[in-house]
Amino acid sequence: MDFDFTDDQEHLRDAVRKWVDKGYSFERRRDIVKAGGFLREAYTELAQLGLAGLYIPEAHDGLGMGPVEGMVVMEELGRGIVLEPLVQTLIAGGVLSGYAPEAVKAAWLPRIASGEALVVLAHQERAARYQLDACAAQATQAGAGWTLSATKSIVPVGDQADAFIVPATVAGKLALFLVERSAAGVSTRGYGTQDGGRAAEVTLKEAPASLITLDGLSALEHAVDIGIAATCAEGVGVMDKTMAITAEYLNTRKQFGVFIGSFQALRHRIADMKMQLELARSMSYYAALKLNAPTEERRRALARAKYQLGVSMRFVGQQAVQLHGGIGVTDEYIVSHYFKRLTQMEMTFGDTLHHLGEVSQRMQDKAGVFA
Amino acid sequence: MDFDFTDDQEHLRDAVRKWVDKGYSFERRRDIVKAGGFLREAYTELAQLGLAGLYIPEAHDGLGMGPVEGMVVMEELGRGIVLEPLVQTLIAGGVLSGYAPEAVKAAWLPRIASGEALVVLAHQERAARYQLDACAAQATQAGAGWTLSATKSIVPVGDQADAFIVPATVAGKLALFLVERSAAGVSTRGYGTQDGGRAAEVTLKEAPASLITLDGLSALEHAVDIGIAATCAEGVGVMDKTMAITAEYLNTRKQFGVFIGSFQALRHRIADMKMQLELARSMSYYAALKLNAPTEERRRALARAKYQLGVSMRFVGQQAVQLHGGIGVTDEYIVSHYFKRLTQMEMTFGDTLHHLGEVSQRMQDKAGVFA
Amino acid sequence: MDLAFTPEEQKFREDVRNWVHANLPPDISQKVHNALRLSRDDMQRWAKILGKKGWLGWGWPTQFGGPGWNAVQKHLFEEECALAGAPRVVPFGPVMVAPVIMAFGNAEQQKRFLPGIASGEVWWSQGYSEPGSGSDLASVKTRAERQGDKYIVNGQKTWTTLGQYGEWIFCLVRTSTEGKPQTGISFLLIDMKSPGVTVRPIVLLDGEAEVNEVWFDNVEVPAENLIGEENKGWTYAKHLLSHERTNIADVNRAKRELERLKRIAKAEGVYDDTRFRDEIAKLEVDVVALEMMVLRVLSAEKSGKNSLDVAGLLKIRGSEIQQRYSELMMLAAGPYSLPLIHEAMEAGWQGDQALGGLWPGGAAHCAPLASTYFNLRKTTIYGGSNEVQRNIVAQTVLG
Amino acid sequence: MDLAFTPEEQKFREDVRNWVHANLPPDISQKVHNALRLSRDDMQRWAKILGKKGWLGWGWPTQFGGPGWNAVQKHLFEEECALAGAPRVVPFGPVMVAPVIMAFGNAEQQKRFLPGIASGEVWWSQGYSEPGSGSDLASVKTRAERQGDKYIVNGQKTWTTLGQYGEWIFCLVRTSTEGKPQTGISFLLIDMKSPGVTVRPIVLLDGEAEVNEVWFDNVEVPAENLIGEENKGWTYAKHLLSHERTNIADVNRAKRELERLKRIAKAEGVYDDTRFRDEIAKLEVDVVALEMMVLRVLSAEKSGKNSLDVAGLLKIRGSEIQQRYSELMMLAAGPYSLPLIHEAMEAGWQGDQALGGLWPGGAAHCAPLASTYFNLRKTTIYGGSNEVQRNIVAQTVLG
Repeated sequence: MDFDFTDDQEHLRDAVRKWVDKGYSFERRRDIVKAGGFLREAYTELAQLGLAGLYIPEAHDGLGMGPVEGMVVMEELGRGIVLEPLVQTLIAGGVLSGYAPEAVKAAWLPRIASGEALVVLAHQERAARYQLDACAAQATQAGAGWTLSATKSIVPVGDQADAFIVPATVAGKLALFLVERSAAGVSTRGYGTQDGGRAAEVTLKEAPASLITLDGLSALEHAVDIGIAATCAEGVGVMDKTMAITAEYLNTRKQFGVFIGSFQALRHRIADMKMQLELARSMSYYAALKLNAPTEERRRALARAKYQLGVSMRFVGQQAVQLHGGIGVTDEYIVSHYFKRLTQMEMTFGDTLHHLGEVSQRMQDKAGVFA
Repeated sequence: MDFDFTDDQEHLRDAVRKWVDKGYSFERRRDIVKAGGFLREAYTELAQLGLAGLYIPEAHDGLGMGPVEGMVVMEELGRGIVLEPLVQTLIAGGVLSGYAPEAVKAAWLPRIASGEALVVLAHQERAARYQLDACAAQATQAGAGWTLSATKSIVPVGDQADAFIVPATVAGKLALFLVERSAAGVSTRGYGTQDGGRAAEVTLKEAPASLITLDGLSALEHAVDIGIAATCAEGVGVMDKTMAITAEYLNTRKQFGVFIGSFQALRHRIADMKMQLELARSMSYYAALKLNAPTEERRRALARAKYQLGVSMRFVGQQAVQLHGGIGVTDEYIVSHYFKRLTQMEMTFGDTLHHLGEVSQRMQDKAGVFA
Repeated sequence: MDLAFTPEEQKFREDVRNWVHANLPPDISQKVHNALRLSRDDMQRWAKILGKKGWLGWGWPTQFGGPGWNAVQKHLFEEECALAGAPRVVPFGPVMVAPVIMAFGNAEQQKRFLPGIASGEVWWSQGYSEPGSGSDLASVKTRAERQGDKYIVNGQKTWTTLGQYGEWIFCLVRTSTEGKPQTGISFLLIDMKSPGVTVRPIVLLDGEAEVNEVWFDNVEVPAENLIGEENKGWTYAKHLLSHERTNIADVNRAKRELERLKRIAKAEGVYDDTRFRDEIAKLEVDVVALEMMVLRVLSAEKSGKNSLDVAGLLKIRGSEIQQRYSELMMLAAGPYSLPLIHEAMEAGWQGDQALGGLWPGGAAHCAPLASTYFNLRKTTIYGGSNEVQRNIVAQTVLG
Repeated sequence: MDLAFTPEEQKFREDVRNWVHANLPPDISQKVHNALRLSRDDMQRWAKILGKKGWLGWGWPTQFGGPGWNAVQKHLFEEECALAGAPRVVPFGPVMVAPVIMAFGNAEQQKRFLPGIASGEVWWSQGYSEPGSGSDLASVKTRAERQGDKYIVNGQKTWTTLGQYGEWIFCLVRTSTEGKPQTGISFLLIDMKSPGVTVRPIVLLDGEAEVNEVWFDNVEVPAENLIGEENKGWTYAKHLLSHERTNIADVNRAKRELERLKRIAKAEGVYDDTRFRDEIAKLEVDVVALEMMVLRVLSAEKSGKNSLDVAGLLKIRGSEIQQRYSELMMLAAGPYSLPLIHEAMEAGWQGDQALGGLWPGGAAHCAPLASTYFNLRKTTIYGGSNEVQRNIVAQTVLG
C-alpha cells in the first residue's frame, strides 16, 4: 500500500505541466475553440512528449506505461482544460494492444504512438444512451475482410481522426472493428461541443473494416473503463485548477468593504468543494489502481469512481460559478470554461445516475476498497 | 383561492394553544412519558375541548368540522409535542362516519366524540412495511357477525384504546372491521415508543368483530390519508416550535465571545430550516385542502405532501440538534424531544422514500397544484 | 380556506386564456415551448399586442391606464401567459421603471414616459449594477454632475439585460459623496441615443450576449429627467424592489418547463427509468410546494390579512427549481446535449441535410438543453444572490 | 503507487486477525455486531486481553512497552479489531493521556501511570469540556490553585464520556488568568476517588447515560500530578489533538456497519428495492472514498512524503457516514424501529414470551436501530463540531 509517485512519474508530471503552462495558454485554447475545437498541431505536441504512446508497448514504439502514469498525465491536461482528446488515444492504445491481432497492432500502434494516426472510439448510438451492449450497427464478413454499416454520434474529433474503433454486431454478438476515416462509405459531420471541443456524427455505409476482436463487449467495456479512469484523473485536474481560481478570486474580490473570502458561508462552501475534490482524487487513485484488476472487480471499481467524480464535478463546477457571481457566467472569464468542461465530463462514459445504477447492481455483501 | 382562517378557526386555534401552553407543560409531558407514554386524563381534556368529535357529524354529537379545522388543531398539538394520539381519533371519526353502517356509527361515534371511547387504527403487519394492500389478517363470517385472526404491530396506545379499526381479508379482498379491546381473543402488549409515546402489539385470535366496510382498501387508504394530513399539520407545529427554540438558543448562547447566532454559516442554516418549514407548511395546507378531493387526486396530493414533510422534518430536526451542539443531544433539554418526535413522524403513514415512489408512480403529464 | 379559485376568478382566467390563445402568434409560442432563440422582434411583437389590449402594464392601476387587477388576477394573467408559451415580458419598462415614475415622477414625466411603456413602443433598460458592485448595489460610482439644467453623467453600468436593444435606461447615479453611500444616489432616466453612451455586449458562458456593459462618457441628461428629488434615488429603488414579489419565484414558467421536461424524458426513453423518474417526481413536489407558497402570498395580499415575509424564500427556491429542471433536461438527453449547434437554436431548423436530417439522432429538442442549463446558472446570482437572500431570511428569523 | 499491501503487511494483518479471532470473547463480538449494550465489564475484559498481549497501547513506541508499529500497521490492527467486532478501545488512557505522559511527563510519572494504562487496569477519563465551552476549549474555567505541594481544584467538567467508570481523569485547569486564555492552562492528573469529586451521569436523547458531569469541590491534587510545566497545558493538549488523525474517520467501523446495514436491509425486504438499495450504494461509494482518503494519509505517514492535511475532511466525512448508516438502518426497519424496548438492547433477549416471542415481528435486530441513530447525532458535534472543522478546512484553502 503506497500512494507515492516515483521520480519518473514526477518527471512525467512536470513535463506535461510545463507544456500546459507554457504551450497551452488560455489564449491559445480560445483560438482553438474558435477554429473548431481541435488543433492537430497541439495534438502532435502532446505526441512529441511521448503521451500518445503511453499505453502502447515499447515493442510497438510506445512507452509501455500504466494507469498511474495515465492518471498523472490526464490530471495535468485537466488543469489546462486541454481540448485535444488524449483520453481517446489512451483508449486506442490500451484496446488495440490488448485485443487486436498482431497485424492490426503492427499497422497502427507505432503510428498512434508517434501521433501520426489519431484513433478514436465511435460507439455512441442514438438509442443506446450509456448502455454498452445496445448496438444497432451491423458488420458483414466480405471475403477476408468485413464491412460495417453504422451511425455513430458524438464521436470525439470524428471528422479529423484518422480511424475509428467501432462496435458492431456479428450474429447478434458485439465485435469491435477498426475503420479508417478515408475508407469508402465513411462520411462525417463535425461540430463544436459544449466544452469548446469537437465531435462528429459518423456514418458508415458498407465501409471496409478490420476486425479487432469478436469478444467486442469485453473489449468495449475495457475501452470505456480506460476512458473512465482517464476522465476521473482529468476531472481531478480540472477541479484542482477550478478550486485554485475560485480561492484566488475570493481572496481578491471585495464586497461590502471586505474580501468575500472572509464570509463564513462562502468559506464553508469552499470547505465543501475541497471535500468533493479530495474524495474525487481518492477515487481517481482507486480507478487507476483497479484498472488492471479482473473484469468484475474492475467494472465495479470504475463505476464507483465515476459516480463519485460525477457528484464532485457537478458540485465543484456549479459552486465555482456561484462563488464568482456575475463574472462566473461570462465567456471572458476563465472559470466558466472549467465549469463547462466539468459538465461535459459528467456525461461522458456514463453519467452519475447511470453509474449509481451500476454500483447498486454490482453491490456485494462485503464493503470497502478491497471488497 | 383563499388561505385565510375564519374567526371560528382562529378561536379554535387559540383554545387548543391555550390548553397546550397551560395544560401540557413539558414537565407534565415528561411525567406522562415516564408513566408509559399516554395519559387518559389528558386525552379526556382534549375531548372536553371538543377535539375528539372534530370529524364526527353533529348528528352523532360531534362538531362536524373539516380538514382545515383538523389542520389547525394538529398544528397546535404539534407545538406541544402532545403524546395523546388525536390523529387516531380524527381517523376513527372520519372513517366510521364515511364508511360504517348506521348501527356502528350510532354505537361508537357519540362515545368517540365525548372521549369515552378511544378508537385507533391497527393495520401494521410485519411483512407489509408501508403497503396498505399487504394484509395477512383473516376475517371469517360467523353467523350474523365476524371473527378476526390477526397480528398487528405498533398500534398507537394499543393496550389502552377501547377498540381497533382492523383491516383483514375476506375472500382475498381487504375489508375493515371494528374490534373491541375487551373482546374475547384479544391480547395486547404495550411499550413505549421512541418519541415518548405508547404503542402495542395486538393479537387477535378469532376475536368477534363488527364489519365497517367490505370496500376495505378504499376505507383504509382514506384512513391513512386522514392520518397523513393530520401528521403533516402536526409536523408543521413541531417544526415551528423547534425553529423557535433553536432561534432563541442561537440568540442566547455565546461562544468565542459572541452570540453563535451571529455566525453566517449558522444563519444560513437557519434560513435553510425556515425554507423547509415554509415548504412544509405550504404542503400541509395542500394536504388539508385536497383531503376531500376524488380518490386519485387525493392520494396523489397526500403522497406529495408527506414526501415534503418527510424531507422537511428530517432536515429541521437534525439541524436543530446540530445547532444546539452538545446540549441538543441531552434528554434534559427540550429540543431532543422535538427531534425524536419528528423522526418518528417521518416513519408514520409511509416514509419519505415510500412516498417518493407514490409520487413517481402517480405522476401525470400536467404539473402543479391543480394538476 | 379554499384552494379553488372563485367563480369570478375562474371566469377571469378563462377570458385571459381565450384572449391569449387568440392573440399569441404561434411562431413565437413554438419557440418558447422549445427554448429556441427569441429575436428582438419576437419580444416586441408580443409586447405591442399586449400593449394594444392594455395589458402590457398588467400590474398598473386604472388611473394610469392599467387594468387595476388585484394580486390574484395578476397571477392568473401571468400564469396563462406562461403556460401558453408567451415570452416573458421584458420587465424594465412596465414592471420596474413605470411604478417608480407613477409613485415619484411628476405629472409631466408620467405623461411623457408612461404611454410609450404601456404600448411597448419604447424599450427600457436597467442601469443598476456596476463593475464590482455585485450584491452591494449602494456602491454606485457612476457620477452625475449638475451643470445648469443638465446632468453630466460619467461611469459604467454592467449586466444590463438586453441593453443592446435599449432606447431608454433608468440609472442609479451618484450625485453626492457625503454621508452614507445610500444617501447620495439619484434616479435618472437617460436616452440611450445620447452622445457618449456606448453599449458593449457581454458574451455569456452559453455563447449568447444577453447582457451588456453600458458606458457613459460625458453624457448630457436634461435635469427634467431626474425622478423625484436629488439624492433620494435609493429610496425609490428600494420601493421598486419591494414590488418584486411572487413573480420572482417564476412558478408559472416552472410548471410549463416541468411539463416540457416530462416530454423530453419520454422522448429520450428515461421517463420510465425509476432513477430518472424519481428525480422528476422530486422536482414535481418542489414545484407544487413553491406554487402553494406563492398562492399563500397572493391570498394574503388579496385579503390584507396574515401578510407573509417570504420573498427571500421565493427567490431562492424559484431559482433552484429553474436550475434543476434545466439540469434534468440536459441529463435526460445526456450525450446528445453535448453538440453545440448554434443554428439548431433557431426555429425551423431542419437538421443536417447532408446527413439526411439525422442530427444528432434527429432530435432537435436536444439542441438548446445544455445552453439553457448554462444560462440559468445566473438565476442564483442575480437579483440579490441566494447567499444574500439567505442573509435576509435569517434576519427575519433571528433578528 | 500500489493499492495492495506489501506481503509483510499482509502477513502482519493475518497474524493480528488470527490472534483477534482466538482471543476476542464471542459474547462481546456478538454484542458489537448487533449494536447491543456493552457493560463496563465487556469493555474492560477486552482491554485487559489486549493489555496482556501488549497491544492495548498499540500506538506506543517500544521504549514504553508498545509494539512500535508504523502508521499502516496501526491501521491494520484497528481494522482487524473493528471488523471482528471488538469494542472500540476507550481511548482516554492508551490513546490520549499516555502520549502526553510519554512526551511531557517526567520519568517518575511515566513509571507510575503508564503500566496501569497499558494493562487496562486503570480506567481513565477526559476532563476538557466545560459547561458552555463547546468548541471553544481554551475557555477553561476550572481553577487549580497552588498551595504548597498541592493544587486545590474547583470547577466543573462536562461531556465526560463513560466518566461514571473513571478512576483517573486528566484535566485542563486554569492556573493563571493572565495573558491570552490559552496561556494560563495546566495539564493535571486527578484521582477520581479524591474527596470533592462528584460524577453525575447525563442522560442523552437515546435514554442512555454515556457522558457525565464531573464536579471538583476543593479537590486536593498533589503537585507531582502536574504534567510538564504550569501554564503550558494548552501546548500539550494540542500535541495530543495532532495525534488524532485517521482514526477520527472511523472507516473500519463504517465498513463493518455497512455490511450490517446490508444484512438488515435484506432481513427487512428492502435490499432489492431500487430506491432503498440506491441509498446503500451511495453510502458504499462514500465509504470506499473515505477509505481511500485514509489510505492516502497512511501512505504519506509511512513514507514521509507528500504529507496530507485532511484531518478536518476525515472528521467531517467520517461522522456524516456514521450518521447515514445508522439512519438507513433505522429507515430499513421503518415502523419496527419505533418501539423503545430497553431490555431488547441486552444480549440474549428472547422477545416477549407472553406473545410467543413475536415481538416486534420477532426481529431483535430492530431494537437498537433508532437509539443508535439518535446516539450518533453527537458525531458531528463532538471533537470539534463539523462547523468548526469546515472553518479549519477553509483555512487550508483560503488562508
